[in-house]
Amino acid sequence: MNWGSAAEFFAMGGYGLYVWGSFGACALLMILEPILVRRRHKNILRILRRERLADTFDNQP
Amino acid sequence: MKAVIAIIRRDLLLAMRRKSEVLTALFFFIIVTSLFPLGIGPEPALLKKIAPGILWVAALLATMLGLSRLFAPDHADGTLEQMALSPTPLGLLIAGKITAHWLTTGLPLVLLAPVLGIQFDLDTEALGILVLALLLGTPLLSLIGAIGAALTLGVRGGGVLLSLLVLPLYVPTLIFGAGAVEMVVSGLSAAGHLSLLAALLAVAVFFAPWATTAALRIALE
Amino acid sequence: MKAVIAIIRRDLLLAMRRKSEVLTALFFFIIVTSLFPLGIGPEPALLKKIAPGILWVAALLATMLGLSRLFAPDHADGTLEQMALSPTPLGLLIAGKITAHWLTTGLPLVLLAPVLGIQFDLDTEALGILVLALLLGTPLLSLIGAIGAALTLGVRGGGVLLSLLVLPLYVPTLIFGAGAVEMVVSGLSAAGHLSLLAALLAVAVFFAPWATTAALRIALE
Amino acid sequence: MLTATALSCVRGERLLFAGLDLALKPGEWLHVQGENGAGKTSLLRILAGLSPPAAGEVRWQGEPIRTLAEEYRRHLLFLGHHGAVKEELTPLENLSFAAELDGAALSEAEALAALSRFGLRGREDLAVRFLSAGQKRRVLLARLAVRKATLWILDEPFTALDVKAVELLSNLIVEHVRGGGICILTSHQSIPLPNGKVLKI
Amino acid sequence: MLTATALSCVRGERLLFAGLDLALKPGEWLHVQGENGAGKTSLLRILAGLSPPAAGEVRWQGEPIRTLAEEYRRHLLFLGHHGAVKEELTPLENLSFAAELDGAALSEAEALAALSRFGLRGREDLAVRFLSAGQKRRVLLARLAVRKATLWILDEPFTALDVKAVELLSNLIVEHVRGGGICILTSHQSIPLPNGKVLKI
Amino acid sequence: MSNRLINWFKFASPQSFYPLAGKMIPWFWALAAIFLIVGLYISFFVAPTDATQGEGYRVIFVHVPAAWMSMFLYCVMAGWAGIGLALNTRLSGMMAQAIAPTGALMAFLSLWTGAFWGKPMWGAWWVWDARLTSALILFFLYIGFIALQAAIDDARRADKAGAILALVGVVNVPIIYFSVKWWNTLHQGASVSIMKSPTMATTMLWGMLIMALAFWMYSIAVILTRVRAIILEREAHTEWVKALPEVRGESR
Ligand code: HEM
Ligand SMILES: Nc1ncnc2c1ncn2[C@@H]1O[C@H](COP(=O)(O)OP(=O)(O)OP(=O)(O)O)[C@@H](O)[C@H]1O
Ligand SMILES: Nc1ncnc2c1ncn2[C@@H]1O[C@H](COP(=O)(O)OP(=O)(O)OP(=O)(O)O)[C@@H](O)[C@H]1O
Ligand SMILES: [Mg+2]
Ligand SMILES: [Mg+2]
Repeated sequence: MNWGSAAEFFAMGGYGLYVWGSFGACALLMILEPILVRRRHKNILRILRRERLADTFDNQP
Repeated sequence: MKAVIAIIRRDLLLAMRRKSEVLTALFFFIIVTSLFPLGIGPEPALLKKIAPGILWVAALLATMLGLSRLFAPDHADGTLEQMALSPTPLGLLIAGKITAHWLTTGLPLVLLAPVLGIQFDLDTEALGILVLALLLGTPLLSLIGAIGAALTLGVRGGGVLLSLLVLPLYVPTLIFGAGAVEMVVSGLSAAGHLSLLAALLAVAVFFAPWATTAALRIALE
Repeated sequence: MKAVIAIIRRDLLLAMRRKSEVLTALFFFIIVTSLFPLGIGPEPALLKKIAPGILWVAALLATMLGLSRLFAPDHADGTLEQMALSPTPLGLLIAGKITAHWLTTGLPLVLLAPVLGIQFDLDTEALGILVLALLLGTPLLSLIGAIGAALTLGVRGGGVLLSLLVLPLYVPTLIFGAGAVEMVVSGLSAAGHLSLLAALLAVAVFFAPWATTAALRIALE
Repeated sequence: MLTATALSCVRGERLLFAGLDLALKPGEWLHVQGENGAGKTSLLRILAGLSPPAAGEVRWQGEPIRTLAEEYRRHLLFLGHHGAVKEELTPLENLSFAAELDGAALSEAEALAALSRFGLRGREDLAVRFLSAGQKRRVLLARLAVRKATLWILDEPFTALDVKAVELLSNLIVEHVRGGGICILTSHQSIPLPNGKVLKI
Repeated sequence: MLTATALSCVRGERLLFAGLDLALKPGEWLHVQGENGAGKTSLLRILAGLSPPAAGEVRWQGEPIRTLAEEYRRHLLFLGHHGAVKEELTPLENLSFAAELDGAALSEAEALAALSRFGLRGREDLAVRFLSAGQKRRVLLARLAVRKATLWILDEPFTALDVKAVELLSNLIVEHVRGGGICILTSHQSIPLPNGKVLKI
Repeated sequence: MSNRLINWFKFASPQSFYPLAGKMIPWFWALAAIFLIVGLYISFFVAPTDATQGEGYRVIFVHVPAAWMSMFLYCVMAGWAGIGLALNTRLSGMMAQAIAPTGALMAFLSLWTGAFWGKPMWGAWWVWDARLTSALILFFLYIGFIALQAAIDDARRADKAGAILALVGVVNVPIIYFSVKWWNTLHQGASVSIMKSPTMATTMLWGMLIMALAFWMYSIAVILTRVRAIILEREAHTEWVKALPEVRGESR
């Protein structure tokens, strides 16, 4: 265990900006990317469902 | 007025449709600035010294690259003809096109420049002036460039001829723009250079759309 | 073989017909190299130091500018279609076109470079190496560029996308080319750099026309 | 009322035509005929005010079109060999942009109706680049249907169109002329339209 | 002998045609008909080997054209919507370049004769850019006259041509077919040629 | 033999890969989470303070994995592209297209974290060092690939063009790397050398390796999710997609 207190942990021995800047960017982008990708998947599924619905209308006389 | 806004909207739409176009002007800017250290060598002190010049030359080349496509597609497919035949004065429509051009090429460069400045180790004040100078300078580049683009329209080998015409006209912008940043880097005031840039811009805003329109009418005849 | 020679002859003829095209690539080279002293300031020692880098970057940009017109006109007017349908293998015809491109853009640069080198106060030996390096490097630029030109053919915003694809691939050429001249300027031997350039060229001569042809076939589908 | 007096046109050192007179009243239409290279396109561009004649003058309602400028263009619709359609945009976008350029209001419903009238149903959202040669021309024709201009100048409007589209276009022109419009067109085919004037170059 | 079996063509997500069969013997010609956007151009490009079919195969003298490659192209002449004429070059230069690309020998006299046969007398040395729409197409037709190919694939060869040129071209095709050639063409106009096959898409 | 070949091709078809990928994704997420927790624990609580760099060195635990992944993913992408070009399988192009954005992201992260490390260590966000420069160029190559594919609408054409570019790039990456290295070392003595590699504490090494595994699992999970979306986009009009339970609305 390296840290005496939470404040010490966040200060990172004076390197807080750099360490958290790096980890923060990674965290941000690595959370954002899956969300965007998931959204893309949902989106195409929605379109496909809508098209299926439209097809059923077409087939009705 | 409605037609002018329509033109701007359409050009922005086209830029989005050809997604890559905006992005690649930007990346061209990035890549060209990165080429220089590769050609010149990695010495930080030397690089810092030539940074303003390199950034400005790169911004200038990036703006210039897209110029040949400012009117050419509209000319080739007859849209320009239709614009000349539109009840709205051609000059206004052209001003709209130039605005759209700046929004899609100049503005992104302004926003990106500080990041590249950091690669050359410029300090905060110099970065601020760099952005300010580009903010005044890039519209100037679009305005002057439009004249060149109109003059070389439909001319054989237009693309390259264009750069020949336009680059000399860009020289004052380059000198004042890069000069402003260099002043700050060497600890002097950049106010003089910046106000000269602003004055040039004011003149160009009135003069360039008119000259462009005249040149386009010739190309259409 | 006859068809290959015909292609080269025709491209040279076209270049002559659009007189301005060859000349303006040259002028672009001249103007870009002259812009730097304007952007950077007139200090002779500094300029001499960055001369090889600037000359090479300018040569590279000048070559690149014309690239988008390497296949695009032939594509637009259907000539490429006819070339693909010709009994001569497409790869050979493409090699012919690349040769013509080098003859009209690369070679003039090689011939002009010493004059510009003098402006930057390079000595005779350095000038000799500059010419030699360009002689090996510019065909490489044409070969690599052709791949990019083929890949972006008929693609939205092709011209600028092209530079994005091609410039990173130009890096080794730039480094070895500018490096060779810098070696001589600082009194060392340039042989290593030059032989690396030659090796790259040998690889590209075999590989690039093949990749270009494959890319063109895709564009035609 | 469009009149042209003593028009002549020179290209290179070649005199294409000289002393050409022309007068069209509302409700009339003119078929410009001539061999390939006779100068039909050149004449139409002069009439539209795109290139100046070597001699002579074009007048609209008695005024020279040079002085009328925008006023003349408000009444004019010109379709040349080139389509003025953007390959990257969809037919719908092309049409509404053309309308905005003309300063006309065009609702999406109207635009869609015009497109589907010209058989582009289902292609409204496909970039024009993917359309066939004839479909590209049809996008242009949809513009004819929505633009309210008095004077139509059409250079070979029938090229690349199939039989159905030719008929559609003919009807459109007949309607336009009946409603007091003027139409000038060129075509190498015979045109299935009643009582037009003919000009041979 | 050109045969195609079970060809199908997909563009975007649209099936243009499927299960299309085709057989043409020497001395036969085929008129491909269909509405705008039916897929005529797409079919012709498949037959020329420019784009691969989604399914099916094209054979020449019993061999698939994919494997024949250059051998097939030696017998083929394809004219598309785009002219493959260089606007900066003169008709004469265009013609002789096309011949060299085809690997054929063409003397200047022959080239001049072909050009003047198509009414380009006096325009041999004018850049194509200055020619009228129809004259540009005529340059292409001159190529037909000089190239000795067995299989002609022509996409709308009659566009922009005036009456005289249409007749000239028709004669050319008749001659070619009589001499044991094969010709496939599209056109929205009816073609004044005897006993051709018709394919409707 | 032939049986195995058929099996292989079966999974290479989007139709059978789609559900398979769907089943694998949760597992990779779980693995990524486990490695991440362990890795982060080691990086912040187990690994000791560095003698020369203080706490600043902890950037290494994200920097190095990101840098590795950026290079590794490029090779994988080129591999798929090459397979696609040679065998004309549909899935390969989709895989290459799915990998590119994640690869670009990793390249960007290696640049970003590198810069945030360089500032305290060298006093500059950026220096023109061989490794840095070639990382930058790698990022450009990714962007070029993505831009090219985005600019071509026809999916099959985009795949083939992208494949050629990726292959040309893969030939060039080593050339670029060595040229840049040469350029750099010839110009000046190594005034700044990141890779001087002080003998690393084994805990550091372990932390780095485990974080690298976490990045790896993350990449696989994201790429599989993306490839599923791409499969649906491209095969939207096939019968098997229309028959999928999630499309027919049964699974919700
Ligand atoms: C793909 C490219 C890269 C790879 C494979 C890579 C790999 C590594 C590795 C393995 C280390 C630890 C080695 C050691 O401690 O000596 C390291 C350290 C470092 N890297 Fe990178 N890196 C890459 C790109 C970058 C970039 C782009 C930057 C900066 C923008 C950067 C900045 C640093 C810094 C500042 C250190 C610590 C330097 C030191 O210990 O003195 N790296 N890198
Ligand atoms: N610079 C020039 N020198 C000589 N002749 C020229 C020049 N420029 C154009 N021409 C000629 O002028 C004519 C232009 O004709 P135009 O395009 O108006 O013909 P058109 O009647 O529309 O023909 P088409 O039916 O083929 O469309 C052509 O005969 C062309 O050869
Ligand atoms: N990406 C795409 N998505 C949907 N449809 C497409 C796509 N690309 C092309 N098409 C359609 O494919 C068809 C192409 O037709 P083609 O050019 O072969 O027609 P054609 O018979 O030659 O028509 P014309 O008589 O007008 O020349 C058009 O209907 C076009 O709308
Ligand atoms: Mg005409
Ligand atoms: Mg067609």
